[in-house]
Amino acid sequence: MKRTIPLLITFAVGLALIVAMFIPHVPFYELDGMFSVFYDVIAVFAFILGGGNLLKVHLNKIQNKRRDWKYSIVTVSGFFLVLAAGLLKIGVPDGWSGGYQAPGSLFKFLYDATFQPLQATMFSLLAFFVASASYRAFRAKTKEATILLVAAFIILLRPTPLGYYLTYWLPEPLRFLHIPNLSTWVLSVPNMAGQRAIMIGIALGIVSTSLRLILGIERSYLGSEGK
Amino acid sequence: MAEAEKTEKTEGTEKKGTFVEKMGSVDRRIIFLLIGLAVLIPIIIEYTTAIPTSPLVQNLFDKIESLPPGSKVLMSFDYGPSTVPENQPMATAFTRHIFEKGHKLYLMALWATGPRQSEALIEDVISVEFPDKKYGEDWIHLGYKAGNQGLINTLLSDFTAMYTTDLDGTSIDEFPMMKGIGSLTDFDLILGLGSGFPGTKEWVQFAGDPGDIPVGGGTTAVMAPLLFPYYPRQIVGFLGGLQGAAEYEYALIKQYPKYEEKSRLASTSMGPQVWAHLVIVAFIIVGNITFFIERSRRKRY
Amino acid sequence: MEGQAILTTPLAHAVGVWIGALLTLMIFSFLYKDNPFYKFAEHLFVGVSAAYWMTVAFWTTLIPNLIARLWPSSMGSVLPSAVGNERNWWYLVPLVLGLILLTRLIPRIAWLSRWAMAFVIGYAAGTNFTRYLQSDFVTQVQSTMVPLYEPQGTLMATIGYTFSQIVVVGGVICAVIYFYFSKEHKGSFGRAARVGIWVLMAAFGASFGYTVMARISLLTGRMDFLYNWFIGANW
Amino acid sequence: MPKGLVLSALVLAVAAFTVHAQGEPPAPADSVMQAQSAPAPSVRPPSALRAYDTPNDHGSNITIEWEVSPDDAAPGSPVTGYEILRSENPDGGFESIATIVGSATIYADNSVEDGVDYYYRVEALAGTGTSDPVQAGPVTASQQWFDRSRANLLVISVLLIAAIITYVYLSTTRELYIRKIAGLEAVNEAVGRATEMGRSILFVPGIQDMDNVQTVAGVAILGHIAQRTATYETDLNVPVSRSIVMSVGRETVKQAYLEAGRPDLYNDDMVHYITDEQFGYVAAVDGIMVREHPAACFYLGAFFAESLILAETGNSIGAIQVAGTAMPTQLPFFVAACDYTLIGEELFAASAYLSKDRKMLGSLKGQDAGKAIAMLAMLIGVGLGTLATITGSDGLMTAYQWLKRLFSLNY
Repeated sequence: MKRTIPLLITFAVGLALIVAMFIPHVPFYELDGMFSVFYDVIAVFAFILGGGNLLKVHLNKIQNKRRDWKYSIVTVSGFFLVLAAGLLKIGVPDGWSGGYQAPGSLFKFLYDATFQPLQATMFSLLAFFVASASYRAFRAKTKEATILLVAAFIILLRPTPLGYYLTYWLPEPLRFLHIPNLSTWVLSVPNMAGQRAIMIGIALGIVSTSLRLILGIERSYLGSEGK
Repeated sequence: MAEAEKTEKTEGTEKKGTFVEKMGSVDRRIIFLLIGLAVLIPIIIEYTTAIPTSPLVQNLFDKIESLPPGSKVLMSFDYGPSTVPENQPMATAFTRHIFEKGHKLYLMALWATGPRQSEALIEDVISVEFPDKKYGEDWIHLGYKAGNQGLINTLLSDFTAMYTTDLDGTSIDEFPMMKGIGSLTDFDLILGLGSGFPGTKEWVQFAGDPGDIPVGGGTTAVMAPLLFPYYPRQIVGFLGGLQGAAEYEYALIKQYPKYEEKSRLASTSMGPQVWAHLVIVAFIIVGNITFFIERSRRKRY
Repeated sequence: MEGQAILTTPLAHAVGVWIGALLTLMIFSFLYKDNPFYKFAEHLFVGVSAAYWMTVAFWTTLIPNLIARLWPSSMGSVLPSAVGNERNWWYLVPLVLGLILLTRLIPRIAWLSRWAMAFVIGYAAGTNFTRYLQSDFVTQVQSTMVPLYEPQGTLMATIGYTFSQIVVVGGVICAVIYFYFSKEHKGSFGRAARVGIWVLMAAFGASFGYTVMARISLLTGRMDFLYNWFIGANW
Repeated sequence: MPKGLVLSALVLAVAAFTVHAQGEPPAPADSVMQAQSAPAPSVRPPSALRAYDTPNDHGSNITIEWEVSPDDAAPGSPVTGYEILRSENPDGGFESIATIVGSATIYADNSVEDGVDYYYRVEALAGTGTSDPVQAGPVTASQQWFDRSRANLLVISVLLIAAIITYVYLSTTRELYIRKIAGLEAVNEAVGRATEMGRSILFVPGIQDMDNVQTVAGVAILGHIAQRTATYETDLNVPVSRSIVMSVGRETVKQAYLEAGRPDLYNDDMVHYITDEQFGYVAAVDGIMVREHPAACFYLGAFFAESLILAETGNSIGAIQVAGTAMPTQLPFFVAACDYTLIGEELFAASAYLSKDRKMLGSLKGQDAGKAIAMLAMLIGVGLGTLATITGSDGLMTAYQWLKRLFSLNY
């Protein structure tokens, strides 16, 4: 009961969606769209579990005064402030029928003042990490690492005048060795070959994993076959 | 971080790291500092770079330069507000060059969000820098029509069937510059400014090839690789991302020095790119040189 | 309401910019080392963003796709457009599945939640199978079937074209061989796999280098914001 | 227009009119009535009108095709568009359902009901009036049970499924060789190292939800790693970015601790929810890394731009990092910053590899069969294409085009 029914549900839903790809007849035609809306609704219910866990962890920290408990107060208060502003549509010009993100609402103000700059700044950290990663990773230790280095180097030179001065003097027949042309070639030939092989591999991996899930060979959350 | 520092310090104190070893494992925070400066300083001093123009961009520039004055150039705004930082400088550079050569500019859009960008171009560039150019004689604003590549198809056979009026609704028969425009084949050049679908690729596939019309244009950096296969046979040239726009600006300034001051939208934002890339390239070189020196030393013992 | 006028005034905008700038500096401080400022910004971001996505899910999924479908008349002012349409009983299925997922909160019947998980995993297997088969397997194999020889105008261009096509087709074949699981990578098969990993490394190096420009432009945007705030703020 | 041309146009009109009257019963009254009421036809009608049920659809859709009116051929022609009319009886009651601008030759009518007979008329539109109608029908819309445009996808799917199932079946009887995957060999080494140093293991199952198979694969690997942390009694910390991943992750870890015989070591808060926001989640995980200093970090699942933030911070605290994803854009960053990386398909092979389950290992061999099919198709395709272009023979070219169509999205 606890094990066979979940396996049956996964088998039925997975198979129905695969078959729906080939049958345009009424029930199957909108199966994919309907199931995706069902999935979104389940995900909204799951939010209660997730949000509840977040609050429990931080309130627990505050109660037992564990390490950095003072910061947990920031998380909990930020959470309730934004949730109240959003669900109650505080400050929304046309009240309940107005959009929850309408300009002038507290929710929009908090989004513009805190969420958006924090997100953009965390994203911009990548510029620093790209530099430290390339300093450490692009070393000609092995043949593979050398190819990685050379390919990245050609592309990195492109926007810099260094790239231009390094190769502009090459005579006409060697024109394809000019950095702009060379980087175009590296991007559209070896890079495309590698990406294509990876995508073919991934597609086969996903086809096989989906099949294992549908046939119940891969059980993860139900525990291995033994028990 | 504390842990990492401890290990580094203990290593450092045991044997005084030679200069080479120190250069081999530079503390990541120094790299962060240099990248931060490499981006901030060009912004403060508004440093502009002279990006030498690659043939991909130069071909398109020479094409517009070589067209006889009064040629008809169609520019299509196929992008939204999110890619304005990359696409708008291209529209600006093209417009300046087209008016400088006395060509006729036809503005249209395959994207519903396109007209907003062409209106910004009219306000910021056309009405400010070229007040003498008359609407309906030197340039016209035709606006957006639905249909994606289907629209290009129809325009190829009968342009005026779809665009019976301009954006404000006045019939096209009243505009002298619209005379003789029966289909897309009557244009001397089509410039597709794109960031996705439909975009420059669709202009090549549905207008350039079937109608044998010269097509050029510009796309965002991420879409540029998709256009390489068409160059040079099916597309005159195109601008790839901000760097493409900066290269076109550089070519424009070289030809018409008076744009030195005004035409710097793309090249100023390319400043941080050049400096940051140079810092990264420098660190890669340093990292490899120290690696080779250490390896040769180890081989000798 | 008089309240909303305040939040769109220039003063409110200035306060917003100040908060944004301070939070930006707090996140950047992490680059030096972990410190109380970063801890504050991090914890604030977690709380604010969790609540943000919950609100978005509530107004864009729960209300229009569930409650409006099962109790359209109750929508009233929140979603006037939905009041007219009639009930769609099919939407009881996600409601039930959602509720039995919540049974995890009651240990005694927590095993019931596996039924909802089973639906989710079945949905994942079914949709991913079809999508990846079409977009990644079939399309990629078709676009690799390209003739190696095709006249390109000049002789040099034709040689270049043929060489490039050989590299593409050879590269794809060798890289796919690298992914082989059930065959020893020895002999000529091993050499092909070795060429395959080289092609993959070239692809990784190229796409790493290509995204650097996009990452730098992100930082340029933040630095621009900070710089304008710094010179704009009347100290 | 010179007189000769006018005369020939008239003769043509009459000829065209009689030729296309076959759809209507040739009641003289009807054709006479037609001639009188319609104004002198300024343009000739379109021809070869065909109406048929749109194939491969879920019904209520009829497609109408026709040849453009002879007057419409030359550019700048008087014809500005076409009017489509529909009725449920052949003789009258035709209403216009669509007017198409330009020289279109096809129209899909989706406002019909299944199983009802419809008749269609198309008239060429000109500035001054409309041409005589040309008629087709009866035609009924219906739903199809099989989408023929996806027949090739069905063949390929059946081929792959058959390959995988046969090898899964064969694996129960025969021993299968599976090559070494460096990243997975490192799993035991990483867990061992964490136990020696008395530090925890951090596991990140990607930032996507359970509707992405990469996350499902990541959680399956989590189960195998949890079994090892249970036996070695190592701390396991699994921050997640989605609520459903939290629930499924907890069930998986609980099962793993049960099977390792250490249910006492399991507690729910090992798998805890942070936030759905990509960068809020990464900021929190970075905080966990620098404060708790895990000895090993696993990033297995679907990642986007934040992958490098995790990998670089993990590197700065000196942890062993094993990453795996099937997002081609993020693989370069993991390859550059982590000690071991499972590239694309290797992520999906991991749980079979770690579990040593014979059936799962069999499915890996089935995947290899899929690769053989792909390589064969590509080689044959390239061979045919090259020979066809060199020799220019039609036979080879049609074979090449057929093979390309076999691997296209609408057959």
